[in-house]
Amino acid sequence: MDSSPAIRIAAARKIYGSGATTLTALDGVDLDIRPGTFVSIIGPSGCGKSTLLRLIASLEEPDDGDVEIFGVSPQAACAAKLVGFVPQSPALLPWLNVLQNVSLPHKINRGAEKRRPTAAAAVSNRPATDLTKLLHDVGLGEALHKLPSELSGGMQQRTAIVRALGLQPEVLLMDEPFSALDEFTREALQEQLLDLWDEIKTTVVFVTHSVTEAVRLSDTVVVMAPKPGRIVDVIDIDLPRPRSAEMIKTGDFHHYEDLIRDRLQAAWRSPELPTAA
Amino acid sequence: MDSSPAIRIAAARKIYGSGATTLTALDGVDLDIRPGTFVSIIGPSGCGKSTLLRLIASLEEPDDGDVEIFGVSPQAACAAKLVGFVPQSPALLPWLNVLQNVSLPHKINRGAEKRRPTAAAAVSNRPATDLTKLLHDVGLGEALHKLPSELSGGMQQRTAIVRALGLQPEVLLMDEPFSALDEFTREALQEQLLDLWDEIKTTVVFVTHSVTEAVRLSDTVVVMAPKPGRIVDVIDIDLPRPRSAEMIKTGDFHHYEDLIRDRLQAAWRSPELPTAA
Amino acid sequence: MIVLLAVLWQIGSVTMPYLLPPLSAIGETLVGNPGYYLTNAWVTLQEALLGLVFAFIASSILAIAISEVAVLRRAIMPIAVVLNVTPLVAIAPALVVAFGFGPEPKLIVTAIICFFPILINVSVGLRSVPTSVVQFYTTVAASRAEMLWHVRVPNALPYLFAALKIVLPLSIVGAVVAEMFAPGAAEGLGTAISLASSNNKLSVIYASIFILAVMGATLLAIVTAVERRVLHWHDSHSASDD
Amino acid sequence: MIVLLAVLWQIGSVTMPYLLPPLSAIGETLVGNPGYYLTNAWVTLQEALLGLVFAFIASSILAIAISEVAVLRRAIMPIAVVLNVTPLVAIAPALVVAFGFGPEPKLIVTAIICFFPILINVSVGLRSVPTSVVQFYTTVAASRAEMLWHVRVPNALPYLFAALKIVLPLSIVGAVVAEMFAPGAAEGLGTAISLASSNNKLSVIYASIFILAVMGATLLAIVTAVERRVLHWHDSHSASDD
Amino acid sequence: ACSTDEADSAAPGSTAGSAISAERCAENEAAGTVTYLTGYQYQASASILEVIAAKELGYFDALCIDLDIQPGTGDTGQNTQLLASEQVQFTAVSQQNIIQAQDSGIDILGISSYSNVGLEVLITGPEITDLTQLEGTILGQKGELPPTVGAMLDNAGVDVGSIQQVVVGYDPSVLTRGQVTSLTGFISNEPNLLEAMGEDVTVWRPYDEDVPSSLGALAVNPGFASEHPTVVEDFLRASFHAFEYCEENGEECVGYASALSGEGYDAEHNLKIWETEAGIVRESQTGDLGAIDTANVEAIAAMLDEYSLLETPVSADDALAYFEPAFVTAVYADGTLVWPAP
Ligand SMILES: Nc1ncnc2c1ncn2[C@@H]1O[C@H](COP(=O)(O)OP(=O)(O)OP(=O)(O)O)[C@@H](O)[C@H]1O
Ligand SMILES: Nc1ncnc2c1ncn2[C@@H]1O[C@H](COP(=O)(O)OP(=O)(O)OP(=O)(O)O)[C@@H](O)[C@H]1O
Ligand SMILES: Cc1ncc(C[n+]2csc(CCO)c2C)c(N)n1
Ligand SMILES: [Mg+2]
Ligand SMILES: [Mg+2]
Repeated sequence: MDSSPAIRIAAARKIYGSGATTLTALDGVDLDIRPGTFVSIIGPSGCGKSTLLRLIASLEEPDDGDVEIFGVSPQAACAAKLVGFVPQSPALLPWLNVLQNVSLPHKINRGAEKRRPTAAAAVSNRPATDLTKLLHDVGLGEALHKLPSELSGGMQQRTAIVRALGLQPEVLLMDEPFSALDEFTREALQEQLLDLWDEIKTTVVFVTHSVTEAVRLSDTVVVMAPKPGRIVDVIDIDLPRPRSAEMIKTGDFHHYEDLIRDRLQAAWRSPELPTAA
Repeated sequence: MDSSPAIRIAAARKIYGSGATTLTALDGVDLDIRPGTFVSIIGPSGCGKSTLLRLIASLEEPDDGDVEIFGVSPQAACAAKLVGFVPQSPALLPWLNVLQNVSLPHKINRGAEKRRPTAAAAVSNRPATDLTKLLHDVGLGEALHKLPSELSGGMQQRTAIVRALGLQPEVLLMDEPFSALDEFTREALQEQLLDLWDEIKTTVVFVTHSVTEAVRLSDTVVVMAPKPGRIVDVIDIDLPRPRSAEMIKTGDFHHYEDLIRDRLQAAWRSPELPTAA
Repeated sequence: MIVLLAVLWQIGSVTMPYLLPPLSAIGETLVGNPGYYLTNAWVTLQEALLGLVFAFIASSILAIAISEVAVLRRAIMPIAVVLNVTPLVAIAPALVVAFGFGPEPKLIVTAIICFFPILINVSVGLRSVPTSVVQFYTTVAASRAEMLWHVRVPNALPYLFAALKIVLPLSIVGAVVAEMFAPGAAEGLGTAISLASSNNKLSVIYASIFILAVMGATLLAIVTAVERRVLHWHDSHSASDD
Repeated sequence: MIVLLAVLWQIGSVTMPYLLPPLSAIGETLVGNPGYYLTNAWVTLQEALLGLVFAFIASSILAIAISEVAVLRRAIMPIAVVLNVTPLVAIAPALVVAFGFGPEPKLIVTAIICFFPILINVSVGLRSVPTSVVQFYTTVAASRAEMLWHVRVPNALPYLFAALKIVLPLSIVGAVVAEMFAPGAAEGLGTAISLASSNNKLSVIYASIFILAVMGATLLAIVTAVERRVLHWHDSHSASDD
Repeated sequence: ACSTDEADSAAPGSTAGSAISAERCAENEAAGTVTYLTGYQYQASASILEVIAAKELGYFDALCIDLDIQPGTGDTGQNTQLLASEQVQFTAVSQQNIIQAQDSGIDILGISSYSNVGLEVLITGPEITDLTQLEGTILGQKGELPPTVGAMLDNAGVDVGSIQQVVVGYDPSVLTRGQVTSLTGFISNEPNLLEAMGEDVTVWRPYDEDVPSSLGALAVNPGFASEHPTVVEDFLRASFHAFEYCEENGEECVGYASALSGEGYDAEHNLKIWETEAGIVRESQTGDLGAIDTANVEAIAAMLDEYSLLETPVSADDALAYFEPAFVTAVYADGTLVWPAP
């Protein structure tokens, strides 16, 4: 592994709207993510998590500051197909069935490998993924030929996850990927995600609202606060891996959970958030 | 309160598709929900929870069996505006801002009161809701005039919640309403929901993936299993209300959580669900 | 681009003088007699817009009718198709016999020409509402009228604007063709063109077409500007390069 | 409905015999000489469909061009508008002068008539892709061509089908008008209509229009059926009453 | 060999090249396929019907001319364009059209004309006995008031400005239904139609008010004429020959046109058109059939000038230069058509 960061965000600012309705979605965001680490982002609804992810995914230009992936621009990283993105809404193509939806990204931008920056080249050249197997693994084995409109919400979300995982990306950006899944499906997918991460040593940025999930999965948890959207805390999770179901019940684990909840609550107390009655 | 059920589902069956691709989304579902109770539905992704909710909301016709709300058909109940529905995807109108989106249902079907069946008439005639206040309460005070495309995922979801709550419905059907919200926002909204429920004595059917949330909020938790979609357990939660944050840490509470997790896991073990690695 | 076209035209006018008049001749007649063109253009424009308004009202109502009531679709569509495939130049003379020499025949021809694109586009737009949205408003028992007005109609706007872009220039063609073939016309650019063509005044024909093109482009620019304001919420306008 | 129209027509044909021929006369000429109508219909249909195919290819390519490259939009749209507002009956003769008595002038007229609705509808459709979908495919650096082919084009299909429904009947009108005004046409229903109108044979005119209407309705029914198969995934086809 | 594909439709007695010397036949064949554009569809008018008949009777074959007939739309301006662009070699127009085309820079050459009686007329009910009665009434026309009709009204002392003009279609019953008081028309068309409907009308001919005009003029592409003068002569020869034949056998000739036209051809009415026009041609004939009356050309030019219908005024000599009477002259010997050709 290289010591230069996989993702580097420096003094990033993002402003939506103009004039009277200006909204500072991100301000002064600095974040370096080492290659192969699993980073969770957690924060109150509307604090800018998705915006940050979109910035990394080259979907927004920062109004100020810099974003780099493996030393190149997000655009260049996407061009080299280094990035796997699970958007907050599944964004499936309604005319393609599940299998076609997850296969399409492979048919696109085929010359991508050549464009990989050297910093990420080491981890290329893996065997192609078996998408059908991956779909079976997430419980969509019988839905391969269904259209998105025939899927439940959770099934759509799993399709979007497989679509990104299938790319075996160097950088995996996931925006609340498990929000529509029941606890057991979620746990199974967490396992699978960790296995994959372990196997291909990918860098994961994972937006979640579950503190437990963040602690269980992450090397680092980033806590964000709104108004303006900013990073208020970066907490390294020093727990051994693999983290079993039992570990979740240990004091160390609870310590981290409480710590993050604490920071989160502070962030959440920022003005104009829901008032508990 | 009347002893006749607010919602009565008898031997309901729902089949999607035809021929070789038939899928039994619901089979032999029986459920009676007393007026004013808070019922959660929990079950693996794709087991038919949303389908069941859509059946109650008059959005699907059962292929077999019966659904009644206060003794009348779901259509008649909707015609009387007894039903508030929070769909799994927010379904906001992109050309209306937040305030307009939550106000529109009030402008629609104005003569609804006259059509209320007698069983539900007692609870009519409440003062009109202050939607702006409600939006402030859920943390959307500064987003009143934003279009859906300018909202974060969680903000869209909160808009959809307010849109349903604002109707002060006799029957509130919520499909994973808090899935895109952080823990604290979620908790605040849970409080608000319980307050409202307490105040207007509405009947709530609440789909969730969070066992804790189900136990915390519900009088009854319904556990569903897939293939075919069916009810495998109906668990009454005999815990006193209000249920404070402390109660969540009590043994009684954990007992219910464990019980439900247990049933859920059994349901989840049904064939063809994600395989934990 | 425009320069290129002008050069091509000039070459054409030298090699085929019986077909294309020199640009200078077109310019001369335009500059020499601006009043003539402006008056006629104004007449044609009025007919075009009035006919379009009728077509818009009629086809919007029918679009709503056929997208709401399946029986009406089966009854109305064949008639609409008949109107749409009838070569208007063949029936324009008959219209005058029925409606006299006033503006009616011209408005009818213009309206018939504009009618079908609006009908089709709007009826598709009315039915293209996301299922989840229709479902929500079904749970509050929105009446058909409410669903239409609050949900389907705004949802059809992108399709409506596409139709308007198609139909605004068409309305001008309709008015011109009506003037050329619907008896009773004594003014308008269509009349100017048919007079000029029976007198071999090529430069007048092309000057008139030039004015028509300017009118069409202006109208199109206006709808496009209105669309941009009205449809700012639509995905077609979210692209930054727009 | 049809019965009602027939009755109205008969009343009209009695009160205004110079305007509407009796239905029986129309029926007689149709039954008396089916070969004549079929041959001419076949000629017109070929011209219409061929012209449509050209228009379809040209306008699809241009729709892609203008929705991808803003500069091209500014260059091409004005020209498209000029084509769209030019009264074709005025230039059909010129086309014959330029292209002779062959099928070319007729195909050009038909193609020009069909061109604009496809251009507008398809270019709106290409730009109406949900932002979230475009964003996902941006992260895999889909090239413009890939985005087009895999995302934008399928997304434009509902708009394209709406355009086809507008344009199939139009193509028939285009062919007919071309036959009427481009000299040299010796066949086709347009020729039949202008011959009949020069001979005041109202029944032949209306018999030809009847055949045209049948052709238009048939073509429309075919697109609608194809649309139903191709667009089964689209919201406009999810309604159960569809 | 001459075109053979129409051989089976040739009338008896005419076989390919049978009416022409081999040498002249070769000259005519060198022109290839020659196209003639009718004035208005396959209407049985003078300058249309006899050409159709000549072809069907095999006269063109007999003169080694491979003739293709295209139906015109009635737009004379278009006919002149097609002629100038050499899409066609011959077309039927009027002398006035030829001068106006030249004025617009469209170079075509007039080669024949059947009559100085114009095609365009004004029709009124019988109650109109003097054209001045039309002042303050409605006049129906087909796009514009024909200049000859305008000149007629003017010559008759009518204040044309006081007449309201409306464009009407081709159904002449607008007149008898009282929607208009007067109606412009074609000398052989509306009057016959109205007569067939049993209506009584008065036909006002500009010719009778000393307005110069013409009927059944033919024009040729000048380049073609100078390259293939024998084709021009023999085209006229065959047409005039057929004209004489159709005067005797009107029904047969109209039958040929009807067959070309198909369903919707009103043979009865067209026969009347033919008989009317052929009658006018003979009644007003001044020289050989088809010969150009140069005095008439000069008069038309003067009339066009007088009513400012030209961009640039023409002198009589200019106008005469647009016509070449020699082609007609060449096909007659002592007042009889030379048939067969030399
Ligand atoms: N419109 C439809 N057509 C065909 N099949 C459908 C349709 N809607 C749902 N299904 C199928 O019905 C089953 C139940 O779907 P449903 O949406 O009710 O699940 P759910 O319990 O809400 O799941 P989740 O927790 O993922 O939202 C799924 O297998 C789904 O594929
Ligand atoms: N396209 C946009 N135009 C204007 N404002 C926007 C836009 N997208 C996001 N915002 C605003 O930016 C802020 C941050 O949004 P973002 O989607 O990043 O939040 P989030 O942290 O992902 O929230 P959630 O947990 O609810 O998904 C919000 O206040 C939102 O209203
Ligand atoms: C006798 C006679 N009647 C009519 C015309 C020709 N005419 C010229 S234009 C036109 C309308 C075509 O659109 C008609 C009918 C003719 N030459 N001779
Ligand atoms: Mg988000
Ligand atoms: Mg669901």
